[in-house]
Amino acid sequence: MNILYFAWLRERIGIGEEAVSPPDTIQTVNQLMDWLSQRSAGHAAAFADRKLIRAAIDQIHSNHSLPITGAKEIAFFPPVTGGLA
Amino acid sequence: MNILYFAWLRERIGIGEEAVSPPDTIQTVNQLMDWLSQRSAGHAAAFADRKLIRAAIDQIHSNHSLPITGAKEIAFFPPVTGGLA
Amino acid sequence: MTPDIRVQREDFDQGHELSKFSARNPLSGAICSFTGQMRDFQGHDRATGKIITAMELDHYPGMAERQLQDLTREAQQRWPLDDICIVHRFGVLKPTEAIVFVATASAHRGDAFAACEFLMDWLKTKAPFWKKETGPGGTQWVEAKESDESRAERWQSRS
Amino acid sequence: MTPDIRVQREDFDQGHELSKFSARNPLSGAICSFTGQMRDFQGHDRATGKIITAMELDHYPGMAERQLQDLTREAQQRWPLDDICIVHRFGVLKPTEAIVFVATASAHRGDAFAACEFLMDWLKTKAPFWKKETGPGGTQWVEAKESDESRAERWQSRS
Repeated sequence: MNILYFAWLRERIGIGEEAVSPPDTIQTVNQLMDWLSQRSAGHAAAFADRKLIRAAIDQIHSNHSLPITGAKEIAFFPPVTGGLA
Repeated sequence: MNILYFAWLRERIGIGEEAVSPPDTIQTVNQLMDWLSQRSAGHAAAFADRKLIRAAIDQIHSNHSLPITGAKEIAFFPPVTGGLA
Repeated sequence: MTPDIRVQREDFDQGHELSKFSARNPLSGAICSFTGQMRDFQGHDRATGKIITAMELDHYPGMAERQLQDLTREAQQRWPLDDICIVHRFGVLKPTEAIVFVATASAHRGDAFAACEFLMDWLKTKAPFWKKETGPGGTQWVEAKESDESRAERWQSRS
Repeated sequence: MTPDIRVQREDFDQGHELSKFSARNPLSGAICSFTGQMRDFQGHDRATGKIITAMELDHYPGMAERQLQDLTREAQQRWPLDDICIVHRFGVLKPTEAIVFVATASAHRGDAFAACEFLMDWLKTKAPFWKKETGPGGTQWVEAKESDESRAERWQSRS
């Protein structure tokens, strides 16, 4: 499973992408964030405040409670701020 | 006093502009239309249905009941249809 | 900035107008534009089904410019705008040519959108232009649409 | 027509895009466009008062294009549109450069305006782009605005 980080999440974690193989007990986006938080102090800091984090499963905006079963790419990022004005 | 006609009013009357000197008893736009209607069959036809006619006194949209005292230029035309789409 | 208002017989390029407009407003984050263009009817009008081969716009010189000026002042009182551009054609219009172009510049997109739509809606009911269509049955003056009156009126109750 | 969607690092000319867009839609009477452009801050941001010297946009390649595609499909379901164009930049943005351009073509101006504003509102809350501003105090990620969420949400209840 490929994990992507954008904006300040990438900066706090120090990488933009990593391949991981979480155990079968990790079934939702929330559980995945718990599990990823243990990988480093940067991960823990990045995932500290879940309200600030949005997730996409295979490039589709997803709630934190959704299952990640079968997902190939999961991305974490802050609320988007594109456009202008 | 200069009178201007646009769109189908000009076509029915046959001219786009004429200088007239209505008597002092002609005090409103409505009275002016009554008075102008007597000038020719074309005028009468053009002013037959007042609901279809809009007026401007010195280039400002005006009600038919407004006074024309002191006006230099009075224009008659159908509801506007500029722009597109 | 003083609005850029032009009433002209000559065709113009809406893209060129938009480039000029944005260049003269480097401090505005939001630019909205609307163009009413002469459809390439290819025989008949999509909206009405009528066959149209030519179109001509009559206008009231002097009052047209003045009304557009008044409308821009009204828009500037309602929304915080940096600039406005209006170009309106008259005379003979060929298929695909632009008829009217309205652009607004503001710090915020909501204001740019609202003002641009307001200007188009009011222009349609206040600016002294009259359209004449030519088809196989001859030439006819286009009648004003009730829907245009009601689109303009909804701005009366708002803001 | 299939929407013209581009996510690109290169600067572009909004006027040139508008000319191309209108040329490819000769049957549409109404063309609406919106451009979000990088303000020439000249020291400070008008809206926030902050001093900004540079701006950069991070984005999620692949998902950005996909989200914009989804938004155009949604717009086409809501309004009778002939065509849509969206160009969104990423990377380093210089003052006065265009950041995002959205254009809509329709038979009627109300639909062109509504769809264009809808696309901008939704794009701001759905398309995966993130802004980073550099000022004298260093570099900072821009926080999402509540007002953008509520602007997008008003489309949920409507139409």
